[in-house]
Amino acid sequence: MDIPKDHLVDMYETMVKIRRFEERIRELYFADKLPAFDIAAGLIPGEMHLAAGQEPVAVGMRPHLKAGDAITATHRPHHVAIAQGVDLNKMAAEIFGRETGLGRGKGGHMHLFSVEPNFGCSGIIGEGMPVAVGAAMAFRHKGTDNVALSYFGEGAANQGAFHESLNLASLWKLPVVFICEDNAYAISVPKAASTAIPDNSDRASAYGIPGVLVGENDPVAVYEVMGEAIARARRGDGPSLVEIKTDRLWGHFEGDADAYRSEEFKTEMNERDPIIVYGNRLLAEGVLNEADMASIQQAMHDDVEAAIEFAMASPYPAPESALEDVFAGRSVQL
Amino acid sequence: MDIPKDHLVDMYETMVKIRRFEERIRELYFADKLPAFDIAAGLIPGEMHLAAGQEPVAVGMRPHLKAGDAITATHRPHHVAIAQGVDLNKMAAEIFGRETGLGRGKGGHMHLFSVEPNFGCSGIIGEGMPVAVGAAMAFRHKGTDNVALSYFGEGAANQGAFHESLNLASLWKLPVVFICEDNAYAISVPKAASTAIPDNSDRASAYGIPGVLVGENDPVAVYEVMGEAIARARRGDGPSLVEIKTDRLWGHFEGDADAYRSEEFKTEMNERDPIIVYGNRLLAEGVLNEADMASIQQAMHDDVEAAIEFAMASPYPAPESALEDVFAGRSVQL
Amino acid sequence: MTTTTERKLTTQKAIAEGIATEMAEDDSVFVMGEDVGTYGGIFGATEGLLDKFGPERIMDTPISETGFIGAAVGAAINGMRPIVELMFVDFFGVCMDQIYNNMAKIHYFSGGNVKVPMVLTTAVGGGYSDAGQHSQTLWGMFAHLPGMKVVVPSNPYDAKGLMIAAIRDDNPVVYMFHKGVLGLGWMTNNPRATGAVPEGPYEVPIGKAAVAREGTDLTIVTIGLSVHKALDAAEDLEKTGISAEVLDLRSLVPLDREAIVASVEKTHRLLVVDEDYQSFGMSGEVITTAVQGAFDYLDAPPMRLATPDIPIPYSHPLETWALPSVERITEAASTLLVAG
Amino acid sequence: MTTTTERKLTTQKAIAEGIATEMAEDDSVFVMGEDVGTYGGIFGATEGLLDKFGPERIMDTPISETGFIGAAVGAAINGMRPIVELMFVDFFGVCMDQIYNNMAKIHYFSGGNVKVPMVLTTAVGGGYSDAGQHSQTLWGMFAHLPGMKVVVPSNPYDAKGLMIAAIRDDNPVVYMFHKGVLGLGWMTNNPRATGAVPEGPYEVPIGKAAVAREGTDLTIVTIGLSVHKALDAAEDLEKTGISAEVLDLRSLVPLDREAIVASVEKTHRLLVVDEDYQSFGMSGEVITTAVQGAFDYLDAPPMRLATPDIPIPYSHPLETWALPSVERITEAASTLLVAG
Ligand SMILES: Cc1ncc(C[n+]2csc(CCOP(=O)(O)OP(=O)(O)O)c2C)c(N)n1
Ligand SMILES: Cc1ncc(C[n+]2csc(CCOP(=O)(O)OP(=O)(O)O)c2C)c(N)n1
Ligand SMILES: [Mg+2]
Ligand SMILES: [Mg+2]
Repeated sequence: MDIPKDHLVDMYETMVKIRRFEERIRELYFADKLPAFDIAAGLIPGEMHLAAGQEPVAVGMRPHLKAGDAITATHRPHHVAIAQGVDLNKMAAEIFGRETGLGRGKGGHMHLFSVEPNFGCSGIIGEGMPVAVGAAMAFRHKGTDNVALSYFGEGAANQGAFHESLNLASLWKLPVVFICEDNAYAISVPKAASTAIPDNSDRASAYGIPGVLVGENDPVAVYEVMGEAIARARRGDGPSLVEIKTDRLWGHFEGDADAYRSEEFKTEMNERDPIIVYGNRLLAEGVLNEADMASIQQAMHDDVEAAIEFAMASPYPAPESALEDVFAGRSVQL
Repeated sequence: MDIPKDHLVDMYETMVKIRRFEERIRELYFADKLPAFDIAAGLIPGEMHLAAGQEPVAVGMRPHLKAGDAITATHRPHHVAIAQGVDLNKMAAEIFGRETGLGRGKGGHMHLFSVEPNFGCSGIIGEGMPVAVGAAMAFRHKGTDNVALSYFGEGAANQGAFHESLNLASLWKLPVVFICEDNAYAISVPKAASTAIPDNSDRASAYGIPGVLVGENDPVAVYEVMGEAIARARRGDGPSLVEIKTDRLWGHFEGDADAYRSEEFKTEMNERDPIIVYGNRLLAEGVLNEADMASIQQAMHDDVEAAIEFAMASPYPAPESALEDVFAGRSVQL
Repeated sequence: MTTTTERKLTTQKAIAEGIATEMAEDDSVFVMGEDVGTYGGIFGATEGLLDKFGPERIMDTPISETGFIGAAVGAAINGMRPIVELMFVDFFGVCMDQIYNNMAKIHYFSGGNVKVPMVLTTAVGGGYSDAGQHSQTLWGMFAHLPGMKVVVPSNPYDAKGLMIAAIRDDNPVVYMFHKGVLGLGWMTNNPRATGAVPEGPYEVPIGKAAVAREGTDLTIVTIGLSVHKALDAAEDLEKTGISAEVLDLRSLVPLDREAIVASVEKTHRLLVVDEDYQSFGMSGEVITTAVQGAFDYLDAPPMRLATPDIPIPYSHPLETWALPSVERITEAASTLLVAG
Repeated sequence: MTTTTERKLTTQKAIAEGIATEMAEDDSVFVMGEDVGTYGGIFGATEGLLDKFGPERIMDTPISETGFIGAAVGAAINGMRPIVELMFVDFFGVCMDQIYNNMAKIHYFSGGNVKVPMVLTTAVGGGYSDAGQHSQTLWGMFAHLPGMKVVVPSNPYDAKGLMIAAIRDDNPVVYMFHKGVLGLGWMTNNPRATGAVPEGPYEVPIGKAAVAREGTDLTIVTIGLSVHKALDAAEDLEKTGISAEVLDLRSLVPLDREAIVASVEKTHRLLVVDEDYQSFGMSGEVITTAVQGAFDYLDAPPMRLATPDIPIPYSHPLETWALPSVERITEAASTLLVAG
């Protein structure tokens, strides 16, 4: 496939931005929790699920999106949100629990909602899958050619919502692309201990839809497969299921001792870090040179830094504002 | 396949018994509700789901069962319960809401539970499927070679519980046989409006287990397929999914105007009534003669009549006994 | 309640009419659920709508409640106003995550940026031997979980007006219709299941209780079918010289606490009648509201008559005994009158 | 509580020890759930058990809660005594049908012929910014639905004893452990999260409240982590001369109504502290119990301090403000003392 250069570069830039964002979150997450780790303490309390290593899964669809396309993501949402172009300042502010955040500090890192771009995520496994089906219904009703993308982990593929969503989307021939991020683990449980067959993409036949396996953690491979799946959905030919083999480089959540994965496994995994591999390829193919890469690095770091600064400079919400936003138009009465 | 004559006859007898039982329930259900049908009134108030036409699905497994095998059935449970040998008197008494019933009148027709034989059913679509998986786990833990059979309708095959149960059973290689009774309708919704592919048996591949389609509503065809599936489970080779095309001759529940099925469809369906078809075949093949059939008819009618009489002669439970049996060993305090 | 027309409808037809009225006005309203199309809804809540609006807007679904209720959430946040039917409330267990964790919380999580304007309709209630998985009301549970409004009409006028208000509301509304107030041809019905209903659109405001009957000696607070039982009991009580006020809550979220307190301040005695399970539910909440709001007015401890904490039994004598009845209400009211 | 040993354990280790004790005695006990094996349970409730009992009895599951909780029901009615973990109670929505309609009702439907001896363990509670889908307690909802016992230990001794009692119980028991009382290394902990625990098996009876602290001026009824907040508040109150009695309910089903009434008869004033949502839940039930059982003893209307009817917010200042706190309890108690 002949991929426009700006797409190749855009994907690389976005990968770098994602990684940088998560590195910074990670630093700040631990900054004031050590030496005695306390999940409730610090600048960023609570659970933190980072997606380092899974960037290809997120950026591969990016060049194919258009305004209004909907995405539902998971408890591990940052890479996808950034790839879709969710406002980085507001996203950072939400993670830091600030009034200027996407949800005024009410949602937090697992509950990022944006109207433009059309993004949502959730803390419950499989919860976003039916929502994507519904977004696609709305597009059909309104007569647009928008599509809905639903991200989920390989662990989620054994949740009932997976089955119901794929059946509905196929039955009604809706413009949805289901994207399984197969990082081989659901917390500590390896895929072989959770899934009766090796590849979830083979489950597509249970719904009469195309199932495609992307065997490499490579943005270009993802780009190609997602291009076809999104185009198919956009032209009204119905949903697809795409499974992408990827790597979660860090623990399930920050603070996870990650003792369930062997040291060899982790070493091997880190050696195939997709940003390094893809960057080397772009260098080798002459798409970028060392100087380009350095300036991308700088630009992305700057974007991230600006967002983090915005967030940290933003005020916390007033405590009593906890009572607002339960219902549109009124506060809860105490 | 060479089927022992007593199996052929046993299946016929059981089909006749099931049909007679449901005919009598149906008569008595309407007896004191007419002319103005009132669901809450009469000898048998409440919803009533009868399985006339689906007898082959139930009797085909019967000769392969052994003591201790577990069955979970659906909201339409009588045919399966009778085929497994659930005490007909206690079952009738439960349906009539009597103290002598399987559940002392607390469960009713959708909630028949028997310890010996090991039978249960429920009013929620798909609810029995995980329960069968758990029964099979218990057999494994206890080291028996018992199997668990899980019945469900084709409508249930789009409920999340289906997916989770099949995956678990396959993953853990448990002795379960999943039996889809495909009567082509879920209340008024035809299969094509609910299921993205024609045959649920094809969904077996999503779990790496055998999927077998029985295309005729014939006890012998069911017998053969179930024989293999049960034997496979019993010898420790794991679960199977069997789908059987069958017919629901009457409405979804009694009182259903059944306006969503055309008159032609209903006429054709009644013409292929499996009891008539199978009876004619046994006659033609010389397995039974007219006299045998008459005496079977008589014997089964007598069994059913005895059960109905037992039920109707039994007392109603004392009203306050409603408070008993919530917890083993104590009544609820008002 | 003043009515502007003498045309009478059953509650069931009033619900369907409420939906039709809004669908005609607003293209973004559509209906999804099991058997809502050809069948018209198992309890007739969507009767006639398929013919009027076609299969694109009246959609039969597979038995995939998580899937299609979740899809309604997705459609709602993308500009539609779905009405989605959960056939019996008892089935909530297969799809509650989409309801309570998603539908009810997205507006909050988004800090008010994302609205979820949808109506979840569902049939509730027992009394016809449908046993423990088809006879519950469960409204106490829905009301306990934040982020969704919960309405329970007891008559045709309210049914249409609350449906229209629910569809127009920018928040998720759980609309529970009790089978016993629908006026279905195949169920014993209270005469009040048929009543005057204006032809055009109108709203009954969500969150306002109605005084179904004025009285001075005690207040009976209730909802759904039990409103009618309480009204029947009040008639019996009147014969013995007891004047009962009957308050029809009409919605549990928001709960009209002012109306409860005002009535108890007037009558000084409170009986709560609830078809839901007794403990940890509506009856305790109403009593607490009265005790906290009108402590000094109470002449006797508030009483409650609810379904005991048991699964709803199948057999007719058991179920009849377990659910609140006119006789029990009358009895409880009489006891309450001499207490304190 | 008298203890027969000085050996100290955290609540988390006490839970795991309770399970291990019974597993060693009874072959039919086994554990299922997400990450209960190698990981030892996300909150450590099954720590060390995989090594002791092997993967046949400590089974990691896929993320299929309906599947594996339903399987536990099937195993229980076929002679096993499963312990099944729902990682966070907040996830109940994907599997509640198996819990409330199946596990909790089969014994009743069968007229007592089929027993369902199983324990559903689950982590509850907030306070560490895990937001609205990972911070709820929801015990009021579980207690509202009939057929399951509901226990909530607040300390190591009770945790082990209630676990053993739950495993031995012939009924389904929902065993809710509050993350804040577990004594986990990675969470701020109350000093009482570590305490003396006897080595051998013992039972804490299900359905008996404990007087966590005696007092004479008011009764604070609560459960779970809030027991500790109430005890801390009681210490503060003592400094101002107020003597608070703290009642730790320990179980909601059965609810020890006698203990509530007895304490209110003694102190004449009641404050209920509940980390669950305020309306239609535990606080209303406890107040109703007190009002009905001790009406004439009450010197002031009972108060409640609960999480308001909002999703649990993420941001630290919002969450801290929303959940019951020592300061708020102290304040409420002081207000209550001068009321009436
Ligand atoms: C219904 C539900 N069950 C369990 C969990 C707890 N949980 C959170 S993430 C996770 C693992 C998810 O694995 P996978 O889907 O593969 O996504 P990954 O974390 O690998 O990105 C689990 C079990 C949950 N959030 N929701
Ligand atoms: C979870 C759930 N959803 C919906 C229903 C209502 N309901 C009862 S039977 C039925 C149709 C079932 O169809 P199928 O599984 O094909 O079985 P059949 O009735 O044809 O035997 C429906 C929708 C239910 N009982 N449970
Ligand atoms: Mg994974
Ligand atoms: Mg069917």
